[in-house]
Amino acid sequence: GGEPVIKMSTTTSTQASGLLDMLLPNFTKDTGIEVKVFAKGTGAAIRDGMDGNVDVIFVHAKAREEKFVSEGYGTRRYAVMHNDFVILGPPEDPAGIRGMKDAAAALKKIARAKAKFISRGDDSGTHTKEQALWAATGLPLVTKTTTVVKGGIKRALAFKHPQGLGTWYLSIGQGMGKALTYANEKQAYTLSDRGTYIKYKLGRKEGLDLEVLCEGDEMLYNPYGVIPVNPEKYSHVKFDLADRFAKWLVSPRGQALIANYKLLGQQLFYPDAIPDAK
Amino acid sequence: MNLLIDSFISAILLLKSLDAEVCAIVLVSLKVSSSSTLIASLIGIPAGFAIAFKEFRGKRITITILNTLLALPTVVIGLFVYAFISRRGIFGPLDLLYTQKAIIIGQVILIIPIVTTFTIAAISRIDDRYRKSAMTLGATTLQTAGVVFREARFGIMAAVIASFGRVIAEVGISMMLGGNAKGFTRTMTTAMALEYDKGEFVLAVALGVILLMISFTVNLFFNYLQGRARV
Amino acid sequence: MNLLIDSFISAILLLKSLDAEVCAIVLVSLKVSSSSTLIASLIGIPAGFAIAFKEFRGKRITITILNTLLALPTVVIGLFVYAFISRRGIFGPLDLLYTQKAIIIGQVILIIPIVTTFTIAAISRIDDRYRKSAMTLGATTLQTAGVVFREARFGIMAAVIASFGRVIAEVGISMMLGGNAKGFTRTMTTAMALEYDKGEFVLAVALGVILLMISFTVNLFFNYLQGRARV
Amino acid sequence: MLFEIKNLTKVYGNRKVLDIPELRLEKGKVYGLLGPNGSGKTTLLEILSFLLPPTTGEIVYDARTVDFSEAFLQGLRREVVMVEQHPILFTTSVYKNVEFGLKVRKEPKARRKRMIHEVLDLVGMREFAEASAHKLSGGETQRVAIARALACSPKVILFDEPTSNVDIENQIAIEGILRDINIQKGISVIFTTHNRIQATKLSDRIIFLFNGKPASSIYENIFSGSISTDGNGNKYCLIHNKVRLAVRTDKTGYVKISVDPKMIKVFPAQDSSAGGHKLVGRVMQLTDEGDHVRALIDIGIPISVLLGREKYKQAPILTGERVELFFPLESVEIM
Amino acid sequence: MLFEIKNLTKVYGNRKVLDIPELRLEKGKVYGLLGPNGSGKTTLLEILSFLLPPTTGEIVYDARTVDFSEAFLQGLRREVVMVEQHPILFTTSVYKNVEFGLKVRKEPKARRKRMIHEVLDLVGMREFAEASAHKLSGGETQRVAIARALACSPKVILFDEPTSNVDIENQIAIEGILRDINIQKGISVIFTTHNRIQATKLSDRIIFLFNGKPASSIYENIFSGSISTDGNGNKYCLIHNKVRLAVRTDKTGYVKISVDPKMIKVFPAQDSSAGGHKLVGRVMQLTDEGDHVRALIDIGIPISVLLGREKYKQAPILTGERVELFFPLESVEIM
Ligand SMILES: Nc1ncnc2c1ncn2[C@@H]1O[C@H](COP(=O)(O)OP(=O)(O)OP(=O)(O)O)[C@@H](O)[C@H]1O
Ligand SMILES: Nc1ncnc2c1ncn2[C@@H]1O[C@H](COP(=O)(O)OP(=O)(O)OP(=O)(O)O)[C@@H](O)[C@H]1O
Ligand SMILES: [Mg+2]
Ligand SMILES: [Mg+2]
Repeated sequence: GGEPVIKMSTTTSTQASGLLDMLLPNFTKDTGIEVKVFAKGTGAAIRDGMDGNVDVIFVHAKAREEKFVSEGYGTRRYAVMHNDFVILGPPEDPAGIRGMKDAAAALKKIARAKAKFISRGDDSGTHTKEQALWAATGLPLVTKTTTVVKGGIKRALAFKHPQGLGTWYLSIGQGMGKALTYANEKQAYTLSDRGTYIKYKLGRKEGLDLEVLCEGDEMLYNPYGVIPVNPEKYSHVKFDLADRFAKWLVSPRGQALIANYKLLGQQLFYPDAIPDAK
Repeated sequence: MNLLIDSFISAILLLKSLDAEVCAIVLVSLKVSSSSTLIASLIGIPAGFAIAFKEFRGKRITITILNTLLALPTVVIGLFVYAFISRRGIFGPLDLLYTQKAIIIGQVILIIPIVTTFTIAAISRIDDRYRKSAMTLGATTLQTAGVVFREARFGIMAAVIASFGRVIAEVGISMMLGGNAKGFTRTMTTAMALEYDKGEFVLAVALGVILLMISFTVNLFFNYLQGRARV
Repeated sequence: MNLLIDSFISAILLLKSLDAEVCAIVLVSLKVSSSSTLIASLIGIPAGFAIAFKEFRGKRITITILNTLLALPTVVIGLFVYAFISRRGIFGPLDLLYTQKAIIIGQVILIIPIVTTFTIAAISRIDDRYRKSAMTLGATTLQTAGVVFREARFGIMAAVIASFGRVIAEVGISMMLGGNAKGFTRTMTTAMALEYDKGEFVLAVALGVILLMISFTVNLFFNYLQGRARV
Repeated sequence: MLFEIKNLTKVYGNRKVLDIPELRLEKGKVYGLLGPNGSGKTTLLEILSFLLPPTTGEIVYDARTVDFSEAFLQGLRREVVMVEQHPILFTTSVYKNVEFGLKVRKEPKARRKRMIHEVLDLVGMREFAEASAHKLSGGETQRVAIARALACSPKVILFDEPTSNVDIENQIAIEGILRDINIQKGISVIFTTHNRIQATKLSDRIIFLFNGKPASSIYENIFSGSISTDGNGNKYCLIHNKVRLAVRTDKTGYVKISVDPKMIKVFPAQDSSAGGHKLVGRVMQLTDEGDHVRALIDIGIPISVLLGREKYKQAPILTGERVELFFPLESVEIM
Repeated sequence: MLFEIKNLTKVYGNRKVLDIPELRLEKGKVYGLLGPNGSGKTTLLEILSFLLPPTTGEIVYDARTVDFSEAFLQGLRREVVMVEQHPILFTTSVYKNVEFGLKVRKEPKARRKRMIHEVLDLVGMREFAEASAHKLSGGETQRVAIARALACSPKVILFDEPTSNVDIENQIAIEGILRDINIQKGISVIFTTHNRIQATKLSDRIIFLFNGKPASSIYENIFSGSISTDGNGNKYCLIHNKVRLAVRTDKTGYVKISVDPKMIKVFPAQDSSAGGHKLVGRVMQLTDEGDHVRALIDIGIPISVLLGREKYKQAPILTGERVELFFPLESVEIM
């Protein structure tokens, strides 16, 4: 084909929220570059970049993104936008956290009440954030490690959770949408990004019997970054085009499009490169 | 290639450590898949016999529909069962969703067409004289079916083995209806899917290697059964 | 129940609108699954014949291994193929990952055991006199196989139909190796998985209904072929 | 009455392979069923053993009108057992094959064992009890199948060509069995055969089937030939391009004929064989049939002739001798 | 030489079902293969038609030593065709069944058609050309299988009990075919049968198989019986609980015996049948066998006796007559 095409791995939330469906056609219109999107778990998306399968990644796990760049897989992380996490729960709110701002305190109350809590448990950005929040509660945590071999070297994988796994704390190892469905079925608490929540709550006939009970904490901030894959690692990547894409995202045009994107009348993402873009 | 070697070593490590979590997952997998294979066989084999033996209007279209159902996607089955057993569904009060029972229900629906169509295929090629011999010697319909079953046992066994393989390797239904809850409904495949999503490919394949080892053991057992049945 | 009715209506609407996107997805699905079924049949059927006919040491263990491979999880296949065709793999330079070809490779691996084991099951029950008759009448090995194939055609056809059903309903490999890229590698099942992820259950099931309609049409065609072959 | 059949037909596609207006079979008799290939013998036996429903017609078995519903038939099949033309044995041991009918009838184990050994002895297959049934030779298979049916001790046994693959010694044994079960146990027997001598020897009555119909004509000396007219305007039938028989018919071309063996006249051969209608042949075989003696005479084709015993005693013909045959016009029937 | 066999054995499990130290079959001849059930006839034919490898031994076919590799055998199978004991027809039309061997031999289509009609005519199955082969009756199937083999025009045809299910008229036709292909086309024929008369009539040489071995003893009058001793210390064999024959043997218990039909003496029955060793019987059948006449005499069991033609002519016995038989001790062989 004559048209230049680049490949991008991203997390499911950017695709499922509909953001990319709005952004990409505009980008193609502006530059003539087409973007093939592969949506998957954050971990798998970063792996795609490390294996050189794509030209650019667009994810939300800041620490891992920075590691990705420092290990030389990516050229540079462009901070694109953020959205925020919210703690959801059943309308009856058995743990009584409605209206709380302090997320760690809210989780602590849930743990004390042994009210059902659904954890994504999939090492995603959301799960990483959840583990950080639990650490902040000061409750004793259980660390579970698994040993695997990579490149002949043994490596331990750690996974933290509060006591009570399997009783009130359920780790389901699935994506956001599925975690919401699960929490809804079990009428349990969970941590979710606002975009997926709005989509499930308002975008569907089936609705969702869960409400935002805790929001607004600094710690609930969820930044997204875009990173072109380093051509020094993989000579075949289309760095120029990928870099143009990244730069377009953080350009006033890209940032304005993000700021103006509304799902069911609600703003989902807040531009980070030009915070007051309109 | 490294991936495979690494995974193999990791699988051995996992098995050696007799990790309680891994054990639990393996047990859930085995329990769920053997239950659904058993139930589907108990339904599908007699159904296959009935369809193969009886001459009735719409027989060919029945077989065509069964063949169509071989292409039933797990997402459809998952959502279909979900619609019934979710909180809002008719069977909501039974609180089946996200239990092993829910997985079994979905998997049974998944493999009944496999068991049934291959039972039909296995039986329809059995020489009709077996049926006639049994009947003239005074066998009841059930006893006659027993004779034909004996003659077709390898074909039917193949159907059961394939169904077992299908469910133990199945991920969609287990994920949607079981919910992959750690310690309850996490099976080998849902665990693998999770590790894959995390990007932990080595661990995913290591679990796969364990799954294949288990499947191989089960098949050795089937093989032993067939060997005995050969006499 | 509402879910099903809604989905059905949506499926009809989708089809009526002849939505270009839906058409593209259906075409990709059909192309990919028929290619893999065809390739797997071309490999698996002859392999089944060879295994069924030849007497060799390790025949039973070969069959046991094939039976084990019926339980090959899609994640394992996906990662296995990934290890070869990802940019770091030996075949990285071919740039196969996230193409339809990659899906086909994975699916072929998935269903070769199905085609092969059921070909073996179908053939081993065919009266040995067919083989002997063909041979004494002067047939070559290939012509003899042709005769046995003719006699076993319903069983083998069942294997091919089951394989087609397996791949057209398959999601794991398509997702992992195809990447679900819109317009390129998005199949009916990956689209369903996406809609499901989005919480669009109605749309997911609607796509499933379309998939079943297509599978039904394909099976009507198979049925027609069998009807002709019966003469 | 064992069987009373009325207006029985069996139709495959558009071919009526069986068409029996009426047939009555008595209890405790031995019936021999004869007929050319495809005349419907096997089909009739399968219907009489309740394995195949007829297309139309009524069957009364032992005063019970047969309705072809599975539940009803299962009861009847306990009384009527058939041995197929090419029997198939279950892929297990010979012993278990014979055991099947007994297990189904819930015979106690010890009795089963005794009965199995008994019937296997009868057909000379006792030493094969533990052999794999499906690896047996043709004749061995046939004999085990007979034993399997005998073990059921039914009221009626139908044998479809029971000795076709059986060796000479066991043919005698099986013929003996047929007679014995009939005489000693009163079991009714219907069997088919292509061996006329066997049929005459064993059966109380012989039934001929021809094209699915019980034939009025004698099922003997059946030949295919073609009708032609000679120089004198006389019609004749040319058989196998060898033999000419004078006939009276309107048909032309290819026909099937049967020659009544009782109407053929036999004379010692004169060296000057002038007689226009006479044919010369050689006596191949002479068989005792009670009131009659059957002579098989080769005149290019083998012709069967029935002679009255008295006539034969007075003027015996010898095997190997040359004789002259005269075929009256009435002896040849066009079918 | 057509076949030269040396030290051929076939072993199944721990049973040697075939054991032939030496056997030579000439080209252009008709061989009849006789033997009891399970004696190895079918096994031998399958080996001779290169369908079954022997366990040990050497086979030379037409001056070529047979190595049992598939490629080599495929060439030989084009020359040697076998008709199985229970033939199976491909599930297609009769026509296509017969066409198979011709297609494989790449015969042009027009020639194929002609040949198919020709062979179907021979076996009287032309009108069934378009019928579904697997729905035919037993005898029809057997005849089509014969036609299918004939169509291949091989150099050797092996027939395994070719007329076992065939009706009387077609038995004659098939016997004629066997003779004709041998005489007119020089095709070598080997066939098995349980019909002694058929074997004698058709074959240039008869081979007896017994327990897998070509038998030196005469394969006739074979009976199972048990040895006992009477009051005078004389040994006798009791057959079927009916007949006692004096024997000289060391064996006891259950044995198989064969009685040489040439050594039995026949006398007209005296009303005072006092002679100690004599048995009374009734003549059932007399058959012409060229130099000899075979008499089948019922003495409780059917006994076959061979009389010299001259002796028979001088003192003819008649069917239905009562006669006395004398069995010299040498006539009875214990096997
Ligand atoms: N299922 C069938 N479909 C069509 N035709 C059939 C079927 N079964 C039998 N026939 C035909 O019906 C006729 C009678 O068959 P049947 O087997 O009763 O003959 P038979 O008298 O037993 O002959 P044989 O002496 O050869 O055994 C045959 O011509 C056969 O071809
Ligand atoms: N595959 C086998 N495994 C074991 N035994 C076998 C096998 N095939 C044949 N036999 C045995 O070998 C012997 C010879 O069989 P074969 O078929 O050659 O006999 P036959 O002379 O043709 O007998 P018939 O007159 O009954 O046809 C039989 O006793 C049979 O049981
Ligand atoms: Mg018949
Ligand atoms: Mg045989």
